[in-house]
Amino acid sequence: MSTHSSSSSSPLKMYFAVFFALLVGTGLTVFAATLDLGRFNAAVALGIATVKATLVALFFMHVWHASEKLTKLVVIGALFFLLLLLGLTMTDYATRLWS
Amino acid sequence: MLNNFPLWPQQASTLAGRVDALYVFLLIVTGMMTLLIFICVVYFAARFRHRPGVRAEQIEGSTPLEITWSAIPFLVFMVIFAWGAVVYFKERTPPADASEVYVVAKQWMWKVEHAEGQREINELHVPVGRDVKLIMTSQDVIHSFYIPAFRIKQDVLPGRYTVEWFRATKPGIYHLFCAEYCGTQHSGMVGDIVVQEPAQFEAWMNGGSSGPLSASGEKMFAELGCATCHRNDAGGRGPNLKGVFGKPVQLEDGRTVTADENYLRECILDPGAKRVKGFQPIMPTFQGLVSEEQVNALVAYIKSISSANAGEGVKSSASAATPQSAGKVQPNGSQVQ
Amino acid sequence: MSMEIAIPQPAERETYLNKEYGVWSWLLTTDHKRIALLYLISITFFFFIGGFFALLIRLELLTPAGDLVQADTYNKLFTMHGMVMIFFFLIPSIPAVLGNFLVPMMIGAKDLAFPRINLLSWYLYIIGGVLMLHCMLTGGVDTGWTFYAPFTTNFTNTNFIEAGMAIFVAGFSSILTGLNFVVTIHRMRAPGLTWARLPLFIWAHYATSIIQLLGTPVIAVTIVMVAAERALHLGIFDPKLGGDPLLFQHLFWFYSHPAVYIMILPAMGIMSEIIACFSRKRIFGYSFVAFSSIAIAVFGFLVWAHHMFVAGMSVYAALVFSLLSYAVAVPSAIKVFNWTATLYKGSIHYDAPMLYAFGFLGLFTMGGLTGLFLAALGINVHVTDTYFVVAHFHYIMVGGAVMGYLGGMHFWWPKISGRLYPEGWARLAALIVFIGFNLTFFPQFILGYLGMPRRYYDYSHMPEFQVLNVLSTAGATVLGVGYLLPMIYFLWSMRYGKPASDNPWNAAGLEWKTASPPPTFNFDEEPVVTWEAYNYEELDAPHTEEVRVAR
Amino acid sequence: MPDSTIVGLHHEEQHHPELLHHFADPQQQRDASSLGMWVFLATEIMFFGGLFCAYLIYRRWYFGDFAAASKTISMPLGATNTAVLICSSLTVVLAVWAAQTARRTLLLGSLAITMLLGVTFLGIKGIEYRDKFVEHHVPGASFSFENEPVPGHPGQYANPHHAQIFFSLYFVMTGLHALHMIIGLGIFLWLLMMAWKGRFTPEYHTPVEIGGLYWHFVDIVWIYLFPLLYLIDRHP
Ligand code: HEA
Ligand code: HEA
Ligand code: HEC
Ligand code: CUA
Ligand SMILES: [Cu+2]
Repeated sequence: MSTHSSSSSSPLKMYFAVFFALLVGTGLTVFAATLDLGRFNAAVALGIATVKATLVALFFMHVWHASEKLTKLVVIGALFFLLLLLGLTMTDYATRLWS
Repeated sequence: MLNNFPLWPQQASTLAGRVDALYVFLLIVTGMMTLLIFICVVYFAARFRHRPGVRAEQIEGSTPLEITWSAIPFLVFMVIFAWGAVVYFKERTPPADASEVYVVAKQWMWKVEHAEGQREINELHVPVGRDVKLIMTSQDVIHSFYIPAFRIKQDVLPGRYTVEWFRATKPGIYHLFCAEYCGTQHSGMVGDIVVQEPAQFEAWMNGGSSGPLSASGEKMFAELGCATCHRNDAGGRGPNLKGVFGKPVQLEDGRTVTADENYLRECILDPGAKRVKGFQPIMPTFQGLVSEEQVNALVAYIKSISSANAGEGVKSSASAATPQSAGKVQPNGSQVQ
Repeated sequence: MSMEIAIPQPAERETYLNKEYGVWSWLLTTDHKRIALLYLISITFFFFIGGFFALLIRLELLTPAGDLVQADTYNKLFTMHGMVMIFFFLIPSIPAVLGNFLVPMMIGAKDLAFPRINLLSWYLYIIGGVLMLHCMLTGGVDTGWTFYAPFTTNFTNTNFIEAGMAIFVAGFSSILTGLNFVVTIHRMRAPGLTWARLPLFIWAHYATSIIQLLGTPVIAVTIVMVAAERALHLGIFDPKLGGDPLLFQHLFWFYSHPAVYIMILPAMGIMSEIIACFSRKRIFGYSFVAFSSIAIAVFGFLVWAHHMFVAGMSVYAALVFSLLSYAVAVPSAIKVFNWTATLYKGSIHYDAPMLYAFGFLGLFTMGGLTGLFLAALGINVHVTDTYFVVAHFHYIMVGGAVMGYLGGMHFWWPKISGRLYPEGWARLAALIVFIGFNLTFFPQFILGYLGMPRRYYDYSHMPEFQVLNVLSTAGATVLGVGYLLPMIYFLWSMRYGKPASDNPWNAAGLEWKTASPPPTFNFDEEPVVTWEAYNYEELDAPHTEEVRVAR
Repeated sequence: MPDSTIVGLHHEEQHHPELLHHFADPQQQRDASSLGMWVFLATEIMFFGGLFCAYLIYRRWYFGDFAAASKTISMPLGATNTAVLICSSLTVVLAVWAAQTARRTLLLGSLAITMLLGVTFLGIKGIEYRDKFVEHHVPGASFSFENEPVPGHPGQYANPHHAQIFFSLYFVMTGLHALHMIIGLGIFLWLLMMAWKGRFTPEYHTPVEIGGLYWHFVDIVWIYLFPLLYLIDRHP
């Protein structure tokens, strides 16, 4: 965590770059919503959201630099259990033969 | 004495033996396991009890041993799992030509209607040796139709059909329980399953029925105005319903579904959900206008005008959770191919 | 339990018990040991409330007719019994009492990482408990502890929203306890205390915390949805409005199945400590026992729909969940075998904690093995929602978890109170509990396979079930006596018990290296660990006059 | 404090005023707090996860009805709010950096702007809620969703029951999100007061860091809510 072990250049540039990427992402997802991409509509929207969320986590929340393995493990672990919840519930909903 | 102190439930269906066999197998396996552990514990506890001057021997552990006693139980578990799955599929797959009984559960009674039109409350008469399929729905909360002597149970849900089946093997009167907690009189939601010899059953059947269920469905079909749109030719504003049951239906949005009981039910109660290709969305919803029993009658009627030419091998997939009929599934509807 | 604290000898050493007096020094304490005692008092209170309901349930079932209470009353009884026992007794029991007391001491820390959050978690528990009590006093709820939709959302006339809030709040208490443990175990271990040297009790609590953290929020949000649905008829779970009642069951069991491992894992941790101590041995296969705890916690999240095999879900999903249910049984098997193997060539003492441990071993095994019956699809269809299930979970939760909890209480009571309890009475109580327990719940397996549905207050339709029910009721009475005894002699020993030495069992573990009862910051000097857990080869047998182990 | 014989890793001060008695050194305290927040965020993921699970299932079932309902909520307002939150994320990260580098004005300014943006978000949310109220799209007795066309299916109208499920989830999800925002504003108010009093130094600013983590998390939730709720089927 101790980011002040610094020496390096200030991270401001990176922060602003991420910020603009997030704004662009927002614009992009709004734009993509006006296109009919058929079955890819949801995938594109969620894909962009995931990229944005990843940017926030990695750079604004410092998961990329300045974090120990444990932090990464917590994040990945939580996402894993979220996928379990969604995925295993879907095993039921995706294979119900009767209504 | 044993009448007051039973230790084993009666066996009165073809499934009972299968379930009991697995149960006995499990009793033996787990019994042996328990015995093994108990004997080890008791023996070690006695043999290695503290004696002055004797110290415990420190043992680190043993990986081969660990692997053995993880792998062997796991293999045993897989046998149990597979056996259990086989029995389950049997339980969940009604034979194609089973006679049908419609069941409506409500707080706190069972309303039963045979396809032939006989109605009963908290009682179900069935003959020995015939496959019977129950098509069940609930008017309010979740209930569960449980016949211990047949070893079958299935929750009965509001808003859709669930199915179970059995073939009785022994005449007699058996318990019927509601097994899912459903409110105040949950424990009063009990009844009797009366299994009779075929001849007796026929006699019972013939005693004062209002005609087959499909017949009252037919009457309702006319009274509710269904017939104005659904005519027996291609000229109606709605599709011709003759022969739809069990067949694949092309939907407006490109999907194909099999017309099973749940599909018919949904068409009547929520026509917008699955629209048949090539028709206007003009069919009104009958939600709230028809009771569960009336829906059952309509469904039975639509099935009856299909069964004459319903292709063989087409099985109602309301029941059918057979592996072969796997496919994508829709929410409140049916199978999508 | 009374709040007054006996002082061992006047003008004695300062301990966490006598450091300060007065109600506020307790109610505003951030000392994990005092908070543990606050929890102890609160959960004991709820246990007896739950037990009282259980006795009424059993009395009603003495005769087939519904004669003692009304149907609605009975429904409220088992609902409140289940809710109180699960959410207000068993889930907090071992973690919040023994875990709270011991986790920091076992890892050589002065306190949990977030002492104020620890206190907050007790207050949340109390708020939840008060809501629950208020709800009981103003009529109770009759939804069953599983509160299935649409009965709960649209049909019951009772005040479910309040009970739901009680569980919601208590849930956050449980989350905060788990959070504190995880952070403490990661960050606060004494120098030299590597993961491979941790007591298995700590491993078990670590695994428990994972479940508390990842499971509990799901039930919390589910309760929010149920309450909103009940208040506004939203249609999320109501089939009349297009909702799916099975979705509720999925979300409910996503928490509530893992929650059963919240209840059993800490008890398993206690088992490892007790069995090691009273066999004077290192636990056989330490690392397998440690990792099996984590495996149970993780696999525990994969099996929830085995509670829904006849609920109308997909047959294929049923297959998946049945298969996975067997996967979670393997790590439990590993534990049972390793404990048994630990006895081999040990030097076994039969003190009261060990008797409870033997009880646990037998009853947990039987409860677990009947879980295998339930997970077998073909059998589940017949026995689900019958007394077979009731017997299964009481074998694990009462025979397993409560036995483990009592064993742990006996084991650490000298450390907690600084007093010894009367050993003879303790052994007698263990025996009574064991006998009473089996008498109560074994007949229920038979009843279940015969087909007696659960949640029935009146079985006059099937009077042939009476004999077995009478046995069960008789057993419950014996069991009640068995539970009253420890409560009495623990209280008695607080004033009259012999003062305990620092390490009366000569047990390994850092908690025994400090005074009994410990000082406020646990250790006079920060311990440095250079040994493995369970280094019993270096320790003498229990009851030898205590020698404080240097190093 | 009974002891303190242990030499901290940081030779700065033995007894930093913010060091709590049960920690050995400031490093340990900092690591504990940050891990605590991360673990808490993991539980938050599961908390929203339950809702996402429900949403996913009904969206799959009632796609057309959900699309129709989604069309009636204001995409411009949603997009604006997304931008507002992204800006606030930037100011949060600036605040953390300012605390690390002892830039007092920037710290105070960033915290204040973050709060301002947070309030803006809630204000816009309030406008949306009011619109829903006016349109009778709030689930409950007065709910009405008649004759709303299903996008892409001419002549077909959404089933009001299913649309009501959409709005229920919309309100529960955005409502809980807004609740998190309000809690976040509380935290930031406290941070602002502490910063005003000059409590944060390059050695001690953990509260700003973990408050920031929380804020970013709430942001991420919104990043998913926006496309899921507002952008289902916008194309004409
Ligand atoms: C602490 C609580 C606890 C624990 C640990 C368990 C553990 C297990 N449970 Fe249980 N269960 C409950 C509490 C618990 N359960 C409750 C409360 C309910 C009912 C809820 C309600 O409806 O109200 C329930 C219900 C329940 C059901 C649903 C019944 C139904 O309603 O239809 C099922 C089905 O699969 C099940 C299975 C299991 C299994 C497979 C395990 C396994 O984890 C058990 C593993 C342990 C062992 C297997 C024993 C040791 C192993 C060996 C000695 C190996 C050697 C054996 C061989 C080689 C054969 N349980
Ligand atoms: C930790 C959990 C836990 C514990 C410890 C217990 C303990 C007991 N349970 Fe519990 N039980 C559940 C969890 C638990 N139960 C759950 C979850 C359900 C399902 C609920 C549902 O269906 O929704 C259930 C359901 C349940 C039923 C089924 C009801 C039904 O389906 O109709 C029965 C019936 O026998 C029963 C009996 C008992 C008994 C005899 C005890 C005994 O072990 C209790 C022994 C304790 C005492 C007897 C207390 C001693 C106190 C005194 C003697 C003092 C008297 C009291 C006062 C002065 C206040 N329980
Ligand atoms: C106003 C005309 C109208 C009335 C009255 C009407 N329907 Fe329909 N029905 C339709 C149309 C049009 C369709 C096809 C489009 C669709 O699925 O919505 C249809 C579809 C169906 C289907 C699905 C048919 C298939 O081929 O898959 C069933 C089953 C059905 N109706 C049953 C009934 C019943 C039972 C009643 C009376 C209770 C009824 N309908 C009353 C117009 C009507
Ligand atoms: Cu119907 Cu229980
Ligand atoms: Cu389970």
